[in-house]
Amino acid sequence: MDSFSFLILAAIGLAIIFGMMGVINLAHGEFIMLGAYITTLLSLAGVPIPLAIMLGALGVGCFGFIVDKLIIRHLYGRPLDSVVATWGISLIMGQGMLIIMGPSLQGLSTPLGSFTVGDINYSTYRLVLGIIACLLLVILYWVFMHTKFGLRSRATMQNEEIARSLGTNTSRMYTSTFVIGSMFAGLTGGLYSFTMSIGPTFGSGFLMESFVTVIVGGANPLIGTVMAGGTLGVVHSGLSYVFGTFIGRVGLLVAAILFIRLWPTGFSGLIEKKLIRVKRYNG
Amino acid sequence: MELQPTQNKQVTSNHEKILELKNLTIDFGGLRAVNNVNLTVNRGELRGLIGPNGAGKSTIFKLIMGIHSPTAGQVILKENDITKTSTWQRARLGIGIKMQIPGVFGELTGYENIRIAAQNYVVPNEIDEEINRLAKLVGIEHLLEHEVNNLSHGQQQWLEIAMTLSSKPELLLLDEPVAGMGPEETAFTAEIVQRLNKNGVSIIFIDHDMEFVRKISERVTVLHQGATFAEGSIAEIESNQEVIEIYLGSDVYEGA
Amino acid sequence: SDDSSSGSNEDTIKLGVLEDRSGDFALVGIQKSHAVELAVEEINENGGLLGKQIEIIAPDTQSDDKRFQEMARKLILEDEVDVIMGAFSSASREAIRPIMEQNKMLYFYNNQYEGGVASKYTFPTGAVPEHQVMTVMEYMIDNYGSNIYTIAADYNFGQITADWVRVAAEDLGGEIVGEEFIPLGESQFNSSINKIQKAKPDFLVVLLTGEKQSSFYEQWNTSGIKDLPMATTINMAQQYEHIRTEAPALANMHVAAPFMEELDTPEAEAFVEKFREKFPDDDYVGMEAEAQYTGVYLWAKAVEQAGTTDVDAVIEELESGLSYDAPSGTVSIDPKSHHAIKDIYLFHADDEHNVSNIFKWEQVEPYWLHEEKGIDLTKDSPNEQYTPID
Amino acid sequence: MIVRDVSIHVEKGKVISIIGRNGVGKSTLMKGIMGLLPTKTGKVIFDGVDISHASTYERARLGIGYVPQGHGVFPNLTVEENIRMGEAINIKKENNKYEMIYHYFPRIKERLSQKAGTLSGGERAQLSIGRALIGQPELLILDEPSEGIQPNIIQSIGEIINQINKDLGLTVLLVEQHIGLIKTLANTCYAMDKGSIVGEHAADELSSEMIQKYLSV
Amino acid sequence: MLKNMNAEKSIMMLLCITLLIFPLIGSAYDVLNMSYFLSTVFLSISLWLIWGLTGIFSFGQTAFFGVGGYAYAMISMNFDNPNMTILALILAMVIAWGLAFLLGYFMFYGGVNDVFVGLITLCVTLVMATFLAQSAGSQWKIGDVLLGGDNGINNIPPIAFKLGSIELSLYGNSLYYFIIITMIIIYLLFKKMQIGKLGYSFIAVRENRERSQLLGYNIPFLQTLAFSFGGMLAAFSGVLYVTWGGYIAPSAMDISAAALPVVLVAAAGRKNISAVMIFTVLYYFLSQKLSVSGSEYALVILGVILILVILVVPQGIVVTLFNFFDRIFFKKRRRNVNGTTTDSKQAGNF
Ligand SMILES: Nc1ncnc2c1ncn2[C@@H]1O[C@H](COP(=O)(O)OP(=O)(O)OP(=O)(O)O)[C@@H](O)[C@H]1O
Ligand SMILES: Nc1ncnc2c1ncn2[C@@H]1O[C@H](COP(=O)(O)OP(=O)(O)OP(=O)(O)O)[C@@H](O)[C@H]1O
Ligand SMILES: [Mg+2]
Ligand SMILES: [Mg+2]
Repeated sequence: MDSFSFLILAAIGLAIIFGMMGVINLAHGEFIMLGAYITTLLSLAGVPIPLAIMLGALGVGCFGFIVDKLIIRHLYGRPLDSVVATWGISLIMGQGMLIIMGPSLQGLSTPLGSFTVGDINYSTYRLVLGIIACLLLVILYWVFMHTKFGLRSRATMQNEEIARSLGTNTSRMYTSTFVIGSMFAGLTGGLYSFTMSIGPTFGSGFLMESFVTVIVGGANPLIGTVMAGGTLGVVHSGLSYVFGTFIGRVGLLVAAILFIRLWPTGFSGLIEKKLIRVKRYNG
Repeated sequence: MELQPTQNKQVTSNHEKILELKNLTIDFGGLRAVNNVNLTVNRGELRGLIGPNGAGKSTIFKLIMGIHSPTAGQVILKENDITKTSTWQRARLGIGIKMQIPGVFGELTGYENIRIAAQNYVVPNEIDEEINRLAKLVGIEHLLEHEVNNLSHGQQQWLEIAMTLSSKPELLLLDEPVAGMGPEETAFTAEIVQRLNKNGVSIIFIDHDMEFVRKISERVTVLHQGATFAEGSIAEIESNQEVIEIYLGSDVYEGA
Repeated sequence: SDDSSSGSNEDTIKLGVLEDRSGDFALVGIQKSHAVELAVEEINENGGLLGKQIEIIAPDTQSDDKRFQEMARKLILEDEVDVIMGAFSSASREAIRPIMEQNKMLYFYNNQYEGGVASKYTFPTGAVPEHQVMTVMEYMIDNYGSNIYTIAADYNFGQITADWVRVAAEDLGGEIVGEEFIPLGESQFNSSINKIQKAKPDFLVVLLTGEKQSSFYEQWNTSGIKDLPMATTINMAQQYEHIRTEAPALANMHVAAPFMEELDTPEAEAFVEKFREKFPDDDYVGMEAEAQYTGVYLWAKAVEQAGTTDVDAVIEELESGLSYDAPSGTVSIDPKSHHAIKDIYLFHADDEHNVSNIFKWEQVEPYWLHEEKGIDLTKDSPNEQYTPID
Repeated sequence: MIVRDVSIHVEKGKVISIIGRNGVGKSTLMKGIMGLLPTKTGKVIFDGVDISHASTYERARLGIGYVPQGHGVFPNLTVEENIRMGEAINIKKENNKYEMIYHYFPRIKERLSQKAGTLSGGERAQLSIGRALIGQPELLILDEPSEGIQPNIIQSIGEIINQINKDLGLTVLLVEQHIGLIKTLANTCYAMDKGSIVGEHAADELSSEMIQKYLSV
Repeated sequence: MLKNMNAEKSIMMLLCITLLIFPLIGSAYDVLNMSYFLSTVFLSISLWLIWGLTGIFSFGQTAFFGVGGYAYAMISMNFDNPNMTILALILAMVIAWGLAFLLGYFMFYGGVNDVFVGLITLCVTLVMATFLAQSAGSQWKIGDVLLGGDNGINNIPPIAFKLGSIELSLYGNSLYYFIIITMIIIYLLFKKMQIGKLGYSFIAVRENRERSQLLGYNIPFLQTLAFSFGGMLAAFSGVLYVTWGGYIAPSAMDISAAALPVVLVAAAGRKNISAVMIFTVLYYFLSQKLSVSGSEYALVILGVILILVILVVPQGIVVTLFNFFDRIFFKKRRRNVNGTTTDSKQAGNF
């Protein structure tokens, strides 16, 4: 459960930006870090926690907007160049934060206390994180699969020229998708800022997990991500608990490798095949 | 009935079969796109394959090339079962295909496109000569240095035909070779196809341009909902009431 | 390349510094850079060394081991420095140590570490397990009981220090009831915490390091056993987790270290005051800052006594058992191992993260290399790093 | 320069067609009208408004429907989602003509939940035309719509367009190679060569000689 | 003669000559430093081969870099004989080739492609790095040599020959010449390969796999071929690096080390080998200079430069320079082979 919500929340912003736009955002970790900083600073200033988290997400959303307008906008349809640019962005953000805020920031206590099952304590906040992860996925699924905006944005990413000639303001679609992705990265940062120590490299702890989850998820950024997060989460936490964290981490990576080898299009490819079957037989 | 196999054998000795499809079937989910199709093409034949949109024509080509593998049935090339052979090997066995959606390398030049297509079949020091010959043949020699993405739809179509020819196939599969071509270009294509056929290339083609079909084809197979619907000479087919109903429609446009 | 030591005809003495001021290790690297600046400024203000000013040459090594190698070579071959100090992580130290040996360059590693480096040119003046592990374990077992659970970072420092914990436990009658190693960069500890709860130890030894792994404490705070005593050799003293994490995450934590900002001796307080005056924005003055500062003074003293920056002469002086009254107390060089003999304090953090030094071991010696491995660097140098379970 | 000095005038409610050999610039001209390619000089005036500087999506929202050559569809969207994308140009009118589309293209209705990328060539073509019609454009630009479509459906496309042209006053700009379709649909026919208009005729005047003249290689 | 000249050729020739006489003009330190820059070029070339030319998006070239480095260290240190270092060099490359072949076979014959290859290679790299980082204990040794955990292995010997009384150890100038000459040879070989049958086969794979199969190309085979040789080249780079520094550690394989070659090759313009080589050296030079300055803004400046390079010169800065010189000195619009045409650089996919 724990591992699941971590993988999902780590991946969610990236899933939108990579899954929808094909932009490999190497600054994803730094976006998360920025969210954590904003949330932490606001909380330290006395802003209530939920509000601080929301403002963190919004702040990173705004930042994403600026980054998009200045840089990413010029790189639509050039995913390789965006690798270079986002790498540059990540260098600037990481070091910039170090220069501005120093190497560390006072962390905050996890809210909501803990509960006990058997003789083991669990943090309530962790449970809340799990619920939030699920909720976010439902919301995102709904937004991207069942609203006009979602449809247009998916269409734009597949064939920009045709979407444009069908009356979709495609540059706005790109921008909003990037901003939403940034917002979710910021949200993740905000949510985890209460459980982790805060510093300029805060985000790099999410990077590996987020990439693995998103890519194992495959082409469909949402369904795929959930399934990948679920499966990898079980593998990871199971192995970590029984054999220790090292095996857990290696197991996560090996599971990802084997999975992709068996289903070379990732989870969404697998699901789509199943779905077609089901639909045909039902209808 | 008992005698049929022997009869068939006789046919074989006269006309060597180049391609044989046996009970070919493929399902996509619950959709049976190709349904138990049997088709024999003899060496040197020029066979048309027509039928409504979504009848399964292109899918049959893909099955012949091994892009899809069939749910059931076999593909037999020159008496060898190639159902399990990989795509690239089938290409090396002498099947050339022009797909329905242009499959040119958009970011390369025309020259590079033909070169890639030809180099597996032509000795290295003749390759430039061959490229020029092919380009001239289809009339795109002036476009060889252009990036293919910048060519018009029709020009890409020509390029693709040149690429297909460069492998000197024994069996040529053409999926809608004249789509998007004007009457003059269509006629020209017909000429090329016929010439190739005279030189011994067996050809199966798909097209919706009945004038083109009429012009070059001796025998036509009509496919409908994945299954063979009718087969015969072009005249027979064109007068087949059912075919008119499902496919040809009234003749209002003829004679243009 | 021998002329690097004959810089006597130049008008400054060059001190090369290799510290990470960006990247993963900036947290400590910046403190250590500042410590050098402070020490050098003081020495220069007091007339310099051998009548010359000390010039610091300090590229930023960016927490990148390759960069350490590039920069070490540059300092030696191009800048022709007289001494090099620096490196935080053991990996970066190991990246440059062979270069120092190849070029006969005097090298100070003024940093707490897992111990065991025996090399003629290297002077590891920071705290080592003899200083920290044996002491803290003795205190913990005496005061809290013998069931020990170790959670350590899964790399050389963590593994070797955990080995030391095991050795100490054996010597002192403790028992290891659980041990887990966590890959560097891991920030999620919940399954580890569950395991610790199940094992019910008398105290917990935490040998985690790096910014990510300090997340352990907050997570331990919400779901761990509330008042289980903890012991460590690096946390608090080095990366001030007690400041960075909200109380009471590190309640009842013990660390044996030569120095923390909170040390209440007059020398320590004076040092912190000077440091804070020069660098008012720094978050903390930790043990590595003090060690670095002391390292500079030890070297300066050796140069002064040798009357030259010539490496062999300076080493000879250092091996003479040179000592210096550092902010943490008297520090002297053990000639046989090139490590330092120093006073060690036991620091304890309470519920509100107030830190106090509750115990003191005087002049703890780095005995291990000599006693267990028979090393005597005054005679012969193996240029190797030894570990306790070889 | 691919297209130069082209002036065509499309009257409301009329069907204008453009013919020309491969590569003379027909598609380029259409893209220019849609704003998919930048124009160096000249103006595009729609409904009396100069839209030369409007972006593509704004032009579309003014009521220009476009069926590109090769029938681009969104391969990973379902057929239904593809059609819904066509609604975007319809910002004023409410009811979309789904039933009409399904009526003319029954195959589309059968395949609503299939990924458009797996459709056959002709199905894709039908989808692309249906998608353009759904938003009830005032001007419909068709770039070789008959390509890959079976003969009897080409006929019905002719009928549909005629129908909508009559019923709703739809204006059509048609690039075609299929002379039959031009003849049934078009009022006026422009011939293009090497990027310029080289002839203008009433469609029923089109004779084989003329076709020979404009289309021969 | 001049007709066949273009900016790329002339610049590369000029550079070669400069580099060949560099030890005469630069100091010992400069030469040593340049050897380091040049040794990293092989890593970039390896990525050019598999990504730029063949279109395989590998995020894990550093895995093979590491394999090369570690294998060389293990073998050369287990035998205390200078001549064995040559064997170690060869074996290290063979091992990396074999591993890359196996991994390639595993992926490409299983139909794994595009970004999924990136994921698998990255995961393999991280597994290796994670494993090696925790291998500090004495149980982890091969022969007599400890893996050394996160601290890595040091005191790795340079490549050396000893024939009777002749003894040559590749260090300083001799290492430099070894690197520069192998580099020139490899460069010329690849340039020739690129316009030959094999080169075009790789390009076919890059441009469109489905279509190329239909033209008779054995895609998985070609992919595996390119991938395994790419792995070998990366390993060569790794060996050079360890002989240069005498040291290798798992950090050579962590996620940022893995990303750097990708960024370099992409920023240079991944389809042009000359550009990739030049840009790699420029980047290492620049980032070292910034690091030397000790400025806290070093990484910020580096980031800004990368972004500007990509925004202002989307084709890659070196390719743009080539084009510029072509126009000025050779009066021609550049038509490079292999799709690096003036107006296209980006393939939408990987
Ligand atoms: N991968 C797939 N998944 C699901 N359905 C598919 C797939 N590929 C093809 N089909 C369906 O199979 C049917 C046959 O397609 P095919 O492309 O063979 O038709 P066709 O005869 O070539 O038609 P056209 O004349 O329009 O090109 C179509 O209805 C198509 O939608
Ligand atoms: N971006 C471009 N750069 C250079 N030349 C181009 C570009 N785009 C198109 N062309 C050229 O412009 C000419 C016209 O192309 P266009 O696609 O408009 O032709 P068309 O009349 O639609 O032909 P078809 O009937 O084959 O579709 C072609 O010769 C093509 O090579
Ligand atoms: Mg078809
Ligand atoms: Mg056209």
